[in-house]
Amino acid sequence: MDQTQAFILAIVIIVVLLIVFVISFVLYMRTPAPKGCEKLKIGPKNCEDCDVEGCMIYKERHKKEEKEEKE
Amino acid sequence: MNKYLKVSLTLATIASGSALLIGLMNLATVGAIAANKENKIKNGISRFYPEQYYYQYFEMKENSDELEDGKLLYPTINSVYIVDVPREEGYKRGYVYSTSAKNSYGQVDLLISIKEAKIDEIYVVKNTESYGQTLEDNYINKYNNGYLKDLADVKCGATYGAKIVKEQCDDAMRHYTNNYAKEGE
Amino acid sequence: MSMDKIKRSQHKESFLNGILRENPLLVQILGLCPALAVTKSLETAFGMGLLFTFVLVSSNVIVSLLRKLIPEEIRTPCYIVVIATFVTIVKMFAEAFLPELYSSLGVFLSLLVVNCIVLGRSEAFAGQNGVFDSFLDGCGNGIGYTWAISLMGLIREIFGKGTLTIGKVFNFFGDPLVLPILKSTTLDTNGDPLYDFSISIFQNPAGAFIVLGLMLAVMAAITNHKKAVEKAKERAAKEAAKAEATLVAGGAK
Amino acid sequence: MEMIVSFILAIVSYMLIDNVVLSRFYGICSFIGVGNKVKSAFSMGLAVTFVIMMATLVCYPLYFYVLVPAGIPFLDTLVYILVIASLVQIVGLFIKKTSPSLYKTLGIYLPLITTNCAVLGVVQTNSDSQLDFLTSLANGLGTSIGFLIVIVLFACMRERLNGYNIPKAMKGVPIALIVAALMAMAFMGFGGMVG
Repeated sequence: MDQTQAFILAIVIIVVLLIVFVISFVLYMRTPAPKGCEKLKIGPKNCEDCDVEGCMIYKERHKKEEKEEKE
Repeated sequence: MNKYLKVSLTLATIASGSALLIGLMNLATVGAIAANKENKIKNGISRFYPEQYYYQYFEMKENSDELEDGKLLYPTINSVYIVDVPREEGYKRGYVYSTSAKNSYGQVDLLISIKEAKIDEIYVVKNTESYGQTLEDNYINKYNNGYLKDLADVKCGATYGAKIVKEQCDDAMRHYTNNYAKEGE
Repeated sequence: MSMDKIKRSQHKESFLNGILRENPLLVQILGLCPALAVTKSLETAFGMGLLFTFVLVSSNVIVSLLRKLIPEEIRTPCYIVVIATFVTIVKMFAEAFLPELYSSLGVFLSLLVVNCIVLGRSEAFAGQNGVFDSFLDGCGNGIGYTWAISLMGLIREIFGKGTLTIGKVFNFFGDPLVLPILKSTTLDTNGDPLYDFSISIFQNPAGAFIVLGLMLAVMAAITNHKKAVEKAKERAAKEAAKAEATLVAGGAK
Repeated sequence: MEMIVSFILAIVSYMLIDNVVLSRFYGICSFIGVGNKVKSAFSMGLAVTFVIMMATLVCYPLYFYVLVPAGIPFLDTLVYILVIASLVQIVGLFIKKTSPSLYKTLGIYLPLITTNCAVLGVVQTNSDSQLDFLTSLANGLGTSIGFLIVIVLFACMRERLNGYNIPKAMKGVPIALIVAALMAMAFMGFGGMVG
């Protein structure tokens, strides 16, 4: 196959995949969660068992816990 | 509407920018990658024959003489390198086969050196068949170092990887006995 | 003048943070997969670190250049494309000019795309900060990660293989240099090395887990100790202040 | 017959001998991060299984019938990550719209899977070592079952670990890594089971 043709095909493939990804991403973000799971997000409540200290959620949780301890 | 136009323009710019970068990089490196592959085979041959020498080679798979009933006679052999090693009286010939074979786990590319009608040493050019170094450590290096008398060893010659190694060695040996064995005598 | 100083200190902080205080591997515990997989030898680990740093720095710079152009909603897709582009470029570069490194890294070079550090830095830092800061942040984090995995590679190679090989992956200077540390390179009459104290488990996957676990534990012990010292100091200062206050109160009486 | 045997052997080999987490080191982050709840570990494993199988099914034809004939196989990583990411979003969307109960168990893990190395790792090895379609499927299936097994076992072990008196510095990730090392040693015993 010709080089320019391959190049154009490469751009087309990337653009198509990117468009598919963006559309699905935006749709996923905009779709409301079904009933009963509105609060189902990654947050301190769901991550109680996790020990990865670099995680922002972990840090926040421990800050809160420390505050509570102080009080 | 204007907003969507802007978004799609940004996306198109990013996509074509990345395609452009990758394409340019490919143009810049494609020669070096091909040269690397050749170098690897050259290095392999100079491992077998450390002294400088003259060698010639021909591609196998393009050679139509090797067809039998529409099938390749030696399906795993890519090319043969005939090495002239300078000796005190005249030259001595060595034969190195570049082979590759595939099973359902991946591909193994080898350089097989035949000296005095015996497989002398095997050099792994590329191995995507087994994870890590298992094939080399457990099988090929053991043969190279003389721990295994025969490639058809019961203990470590029974894996799928070893099977395709053996297949390649068989092809090389067969080609050697059919074409070059008499020459050497 | 003072604005300038603040700016400079901010630059310094964004560079230094990644190296030690918020080291991506040892403190934030991110990017474990390559750290465990490519640290069989010092040189592969170091090479991985270099390529990683390049990807991180360039994706950080591009992301922070594009941060005002990209709408909030489609950030993640754009970041992924930018990162994947640089990973592909790095892959080609390594295949062409560092073939030994390329073959020993294998899939893990491609897996840089989903590396938590690269994505995380893009989202958390480069998406909100200026180009220069993002560049420094990328450098700092890259250097921090590189030294951490190089140290791991050093430990695993010395204990696991017994020898330290230099110049095999970066083979621009002729033959590699093999340093006998725990295993002699000279052979005795039987063909065995003169001395051999290497422990092969360090070359195995299990060894990788053990070494990383112990390194993290040491790091945690150091931070714990620092925290304890700081707390003790604080407490001492508080008590001193209290004592002073009572003294002053007593004096007033 | 031989094909079936080699398919099953390939699954066993990818599942136990070259286990994703313990000897190929994919997906360590979620392995360490998912913590000590067996139930959540199980749903994470299931979600990963599903996405790996989908990704294998989509990426295999894309590589061998589009990228290679067009002469642009070097675009593989970029294409794979886009495919995986959009797959995850589409699956998430589907689950969100149709099955609330499934969303309840899998929902929070789905976005995390995009950055799970196991998915990209499997797809990339398939094309790097030129596996055929059946073995690609076996690789996907074996890898994901191996991931499921290991992550559930690990969660059980960490659940037990909770009650013990561990040195303060070793708490959390370090002791988890040591446990993983012991597991890796145990899994080394499978080596050589399938040739």
